[in-house]
Amino acid sequence: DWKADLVTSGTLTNCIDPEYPPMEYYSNGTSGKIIGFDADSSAALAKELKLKIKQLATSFDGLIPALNAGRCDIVWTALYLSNKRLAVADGVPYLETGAGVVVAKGNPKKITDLSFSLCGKRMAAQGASSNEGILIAQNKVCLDTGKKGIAISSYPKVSETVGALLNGKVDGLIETDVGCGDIVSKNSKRLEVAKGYFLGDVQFAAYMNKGAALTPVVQKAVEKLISNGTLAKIAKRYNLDPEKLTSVGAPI
Amino acid sequence: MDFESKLFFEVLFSGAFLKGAAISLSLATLSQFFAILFGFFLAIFRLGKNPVLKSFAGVYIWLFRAIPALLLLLIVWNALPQLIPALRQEWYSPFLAALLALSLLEGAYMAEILRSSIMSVDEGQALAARALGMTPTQVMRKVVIPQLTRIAIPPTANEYIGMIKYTSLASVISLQELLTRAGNGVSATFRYVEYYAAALIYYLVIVSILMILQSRLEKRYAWISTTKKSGKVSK
Amino acid sequence: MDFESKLFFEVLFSGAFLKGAAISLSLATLSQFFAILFGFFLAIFRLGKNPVLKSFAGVYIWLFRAIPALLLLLIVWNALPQLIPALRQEWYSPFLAALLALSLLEGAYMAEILRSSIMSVDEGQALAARALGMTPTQVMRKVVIPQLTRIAIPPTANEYIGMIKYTSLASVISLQELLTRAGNGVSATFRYVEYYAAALIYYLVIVSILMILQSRLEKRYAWISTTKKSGKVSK
Amino acid sequence: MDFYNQKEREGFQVSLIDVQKVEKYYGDNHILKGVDFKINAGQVKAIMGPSGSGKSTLLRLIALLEPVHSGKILFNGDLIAGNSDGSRAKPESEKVLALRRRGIGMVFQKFNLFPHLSAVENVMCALTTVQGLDKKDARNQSIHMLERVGLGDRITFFPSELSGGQQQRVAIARALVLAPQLMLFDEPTSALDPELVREVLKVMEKLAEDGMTMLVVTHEVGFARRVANEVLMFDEGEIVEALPPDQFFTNPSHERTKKFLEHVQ
Amino acid sequence: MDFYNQKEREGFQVSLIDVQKVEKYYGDNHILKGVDFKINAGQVKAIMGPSGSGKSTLLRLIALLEPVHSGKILFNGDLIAGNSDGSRAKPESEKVLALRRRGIGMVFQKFNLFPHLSAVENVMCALTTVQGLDKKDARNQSIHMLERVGLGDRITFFPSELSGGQQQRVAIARALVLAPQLMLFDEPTSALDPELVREVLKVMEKLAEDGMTMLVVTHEVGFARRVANEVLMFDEGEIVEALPPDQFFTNPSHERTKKFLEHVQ
Ligand SMILES: Nc1ncnc2c1ncn2[C@@H]1O[C@H](COP(=O)(O)OP(=O)(O)OP(=O)(O)O)[C@@H](O)[C@H]1O
Ligand SMILES: Nc1ncnc2c1ncn2[C@@H]1O[C@H](COP(=O)(O)OP(=O)(O)OP(=O)(O)O)[C@@H](O)[C@H]1O
Ligand SMILES: [Mg+2]
Ligand SMILES: [Mg+2]
Repeated sequence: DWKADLVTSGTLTNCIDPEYPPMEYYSNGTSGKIIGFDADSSAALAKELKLKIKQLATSFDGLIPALNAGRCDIVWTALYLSNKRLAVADGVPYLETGAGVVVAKGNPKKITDLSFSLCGKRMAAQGASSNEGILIAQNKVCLDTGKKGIAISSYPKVSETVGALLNGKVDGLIETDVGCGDIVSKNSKRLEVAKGYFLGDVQFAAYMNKGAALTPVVQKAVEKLISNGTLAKIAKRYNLDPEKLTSVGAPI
Repeated sequence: MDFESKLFFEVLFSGAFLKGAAISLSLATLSQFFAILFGFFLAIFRLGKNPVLKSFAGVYIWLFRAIPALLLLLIVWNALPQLIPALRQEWYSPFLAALLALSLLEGAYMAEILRSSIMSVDEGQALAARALGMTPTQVMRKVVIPQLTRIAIPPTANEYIGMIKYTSLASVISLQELLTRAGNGVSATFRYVEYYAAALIYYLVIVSILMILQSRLEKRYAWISTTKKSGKVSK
Repeated sequence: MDFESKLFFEVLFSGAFLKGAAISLSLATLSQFFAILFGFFLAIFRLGKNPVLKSFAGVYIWLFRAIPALLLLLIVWNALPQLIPALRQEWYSPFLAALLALSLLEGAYMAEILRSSIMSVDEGQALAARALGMTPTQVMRKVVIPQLTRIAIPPTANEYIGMIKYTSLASVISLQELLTRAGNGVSATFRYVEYYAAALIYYLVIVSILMILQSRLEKRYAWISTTKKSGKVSK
Repeated sequence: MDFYNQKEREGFQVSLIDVQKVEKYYGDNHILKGVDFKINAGQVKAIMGPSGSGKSTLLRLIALLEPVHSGKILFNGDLIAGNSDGSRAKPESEKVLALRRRGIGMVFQKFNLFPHLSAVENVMCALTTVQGLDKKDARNQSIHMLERVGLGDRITFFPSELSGGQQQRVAIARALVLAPQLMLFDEPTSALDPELVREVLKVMEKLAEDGMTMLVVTHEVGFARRVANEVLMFDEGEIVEALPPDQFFTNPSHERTKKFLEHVQ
Repeated sequence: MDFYNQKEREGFQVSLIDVQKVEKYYGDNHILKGVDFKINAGQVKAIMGPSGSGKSTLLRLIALLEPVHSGKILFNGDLIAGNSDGSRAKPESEKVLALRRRGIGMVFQKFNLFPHLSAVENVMCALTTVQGLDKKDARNQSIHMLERVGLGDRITFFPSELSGGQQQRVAIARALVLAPQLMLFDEPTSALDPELVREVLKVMEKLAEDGMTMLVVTHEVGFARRVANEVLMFDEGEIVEALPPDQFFTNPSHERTKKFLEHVQ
């Protein structure tokens, strides 16, 4: 019985790292409610399961240890779905996303795609993200084809990559399209999203412990929340494209 | 990006920052207190003759100087309750877990500081005190500790101030102190100048108060008769 | 989640970890070296009679003890190049920026440690050395420094070991050292036990080596004639 | 070794302290090579001898500040150091020693004042800590003792603010104020000015008259003559001669003593 | 104040050191109250006086270890401390003082040996650092000097491993090895055993014979008689009497001296 396994009976505890608007952040910057697409969606999930929601703010390195140790039931905080992660945890995808590039206003370095226009450029990425992986792979392609490589600098938080771009340390930063939109909306005078062709083939997922009784329950509930339009409403609230909600509760 | 002073003052006097500072300060103070306690006994063990205690202290200091705080915090918060069921209760809060981890860790550092302070007390001092019939405990309390304190104050103040900033690591076990709050704000708004400037003000105030306390303590331990006005302390 | 020893060993001997450890170690070593240098002069200034230098040292120590490392790193990396165009060049790498920030910061801490060590040297020592005709510099080099070293070794070793772990903060300016590498590995795979265990092994090895060096240094500064076999050091 | 020839005072027949075949090593250095003597209650013995001969070491052993290697020391007939058969001894716990030490006072060659306490606090310190006196009584006694050594106007000064002579006088007051059964003095006047030496020696003479048992390492011939019941000549870790002062200073039998006395007188 | 009556040796007419109206305060304490005297090259003067009278302070001032408040000190006719008009003086820079100090050696009441250096390194230290001798020569000279004070077998020992007497002898060797023009001794033998006192005093006598100018705080009457050209009686920060030793010890005029000598002799 999955209800017996809850950390606190009658409550769904979500470990969340509230440093990634519009997905999760504090309502007034440093305090107040944790809001954002993930926060609201997990709350909707709890409601669907007839539970109370508890958002447990935990910085990134502590998320999965807390899940494993039974400090929380679920980690719903804008984590990508990947095979490596699925080897140790159950994932339920909920939103499609893709990489975008933010550049200085006017795109002076002419970054138009995630392939050869990056060669010879200086790019910032959040460390160990899939986006960083894209840069590393493209760097190899650049070098293999005799072009200049990409100078990649990795920062722990998105806000620091923005700082590096604003201070001219890099020519562009790579971030999920969701993140890109948020960054530009807050720095509209100086930054813009690079236009051109960009990939869109990754998904955000909520994670549960491997083999948890909760996993199929969450999977079913998320499917329902997507089909009944609850998540679409939340997406609109945060200027996200409801089209990107995954219709298939695919790989686990 | 211009400096938005309105945002700055808002942040500076926000409840979240005040609460964050209170958590930093109380966590650091308690951790440092217990660390001094642990560290003192570890130092005594290491300088003493009992081989079991001596090697225990040696291994402890070795291990806890090596282990990164982040890792120890994760262990204390996530792994320990699996071994000790009592810790799964509500009362075992992130604050308590952080207090445990930071005290254990800092204890190893304080042990080394106190060991060197004890060594700096002249041997003749303990000899004279023992000759007066004091027990080892009395020698410690009446003669060695007052003298080592003088030497130990500045490095201990160092550790304490460092600890106040170190508490930010506890965000990994969902404790939200000052610097974590600032980081949250920056992530939400990308206005790092205002948020970090506000945090810096807090740190400057806290450190100023501590440094005043430190210099008062040091004066108290200067061992000059207070009746004298012009203190000639040539060096 | 079982412990996957294959992954553990892979990580342990991976180039990324080795490189990360090399960065931690070299950054910590260089920062500590410069910090001792700065700190020494700051300590001398603070103990000296020149009022300008004295208050400069006081303000420096106050400010740099208060400022969080994270913030100073961001300032040195992002703000400083805006003031000093030369720093916008390629050669101003994250490593150099981190070295600058950590040396400046740690200098304030070392100043306090060295000040207390200098104070612990008996006044009669400088008196006798001056009477032999030594200049203030010679008194420092030949008499005070060798004696303060003994007292300063344990807290300095503390700082150095702390510094090795502190270098992980430099990840905010895109320097990827040991703990950052481990964190990256964890976020890519969620396999934190293996990654952090591998990092811990590195730290244990590094700290063991440092502690051996420390105890060698301390023996060298025990001031007992080496000809004697049974060292009686009663306390 | 039967060179004992003590003026035994009436009423004091028990040996207060009895040192038997005591040996001491520092590493491989053989410092004390079988030291043997006793002091009856009320007696005063003086020790003379060259530097490095082990005089201070012997006093530290009697004060139980260091363990004997072998041999034994009896205080009031009780074994306080070493094994009863005089064989190689194991060090005792410090707590036991602290209790045994309480009848014995010691004044050091170097003063070893507590730098963090003022003159009067140095003297009070043991009274309040060890004897459990209340602060006011302890303070009064201490001030009185400081006045006796001529430091009535320096009671609130810290050691670092006192001249060498003043420091040594505080150290002596600190030991005397505990009024122990046996007093050990390790060259108590060697850092004092002649004027003050006499004052301090007067205090010590008064103590002797009041029946205090004392063992004094000193090179003050006058003092030894007036006060000591016996003078021990100490050389290279051994007592080479023990005589009443008259005989010791005028007609010593040992070569070593004769040579030594040339320098003293 | 014309109580100077020096046995001036032929060939030495210049005052090597000339102390004029020197005053010194510690905070509000008036320690030296106008001290006035000179020593010609080759002369030896002894200072006697009670504890706390300021003898050590005077020596520290002459050794330029502390600034004078007012008054002046001339060395070889050159002003080394104070203003030429004797008015209130500002402290000099330590670098200048270090150079001026090089002709003056000092031995302290407390030994102040460097604990991190062995006996021979303590003695060598100034030879290599200040005089720039090469290590081998410095070592040889130092060993020689240690042998002269009877420590040939202790050269590699550290201060903490030496007895009080042994430490003081190292301190004396360390000062003597620099062979300065003027030697200041602050009770150099007060912590030494009688036997060794004689040895050390012999060294000092030899120095005096070789023409060394010396100022010695001492209570060794024999030494003062044999070696000093004049003995100064010091009390409460003033020289109250200055006489050739014969007269000083047999027929002093000042009350204070008479009283003091009662204790010494
Ligand atoms: N803690 C110690 N470790 C090793 N050797 C020591 C120690 N203390 C004393 N000694 C040695 O023991 C010998 C005797 O020293 P002690 O201080 O007892 O002599 P002393 O007769 O008191 O001499 P003095 O008159 O110079 O004080 C000396 O040679 C000294 O080097
Ligand atoms: N650094 C100091 N600060 C304040 N007062 C001091 C200091 N040094 C010495 N005094 C005071 O100055 C006076 C003279 O001290 P000084 O050491 O010169 O006397 P002294 O004649 O050498 O005595 P002794 O024979 O006991 O060594 C003493 O009363 C002492 O308290
Ligand atoms: Mg001795
Ligand atoms: Mg003196």
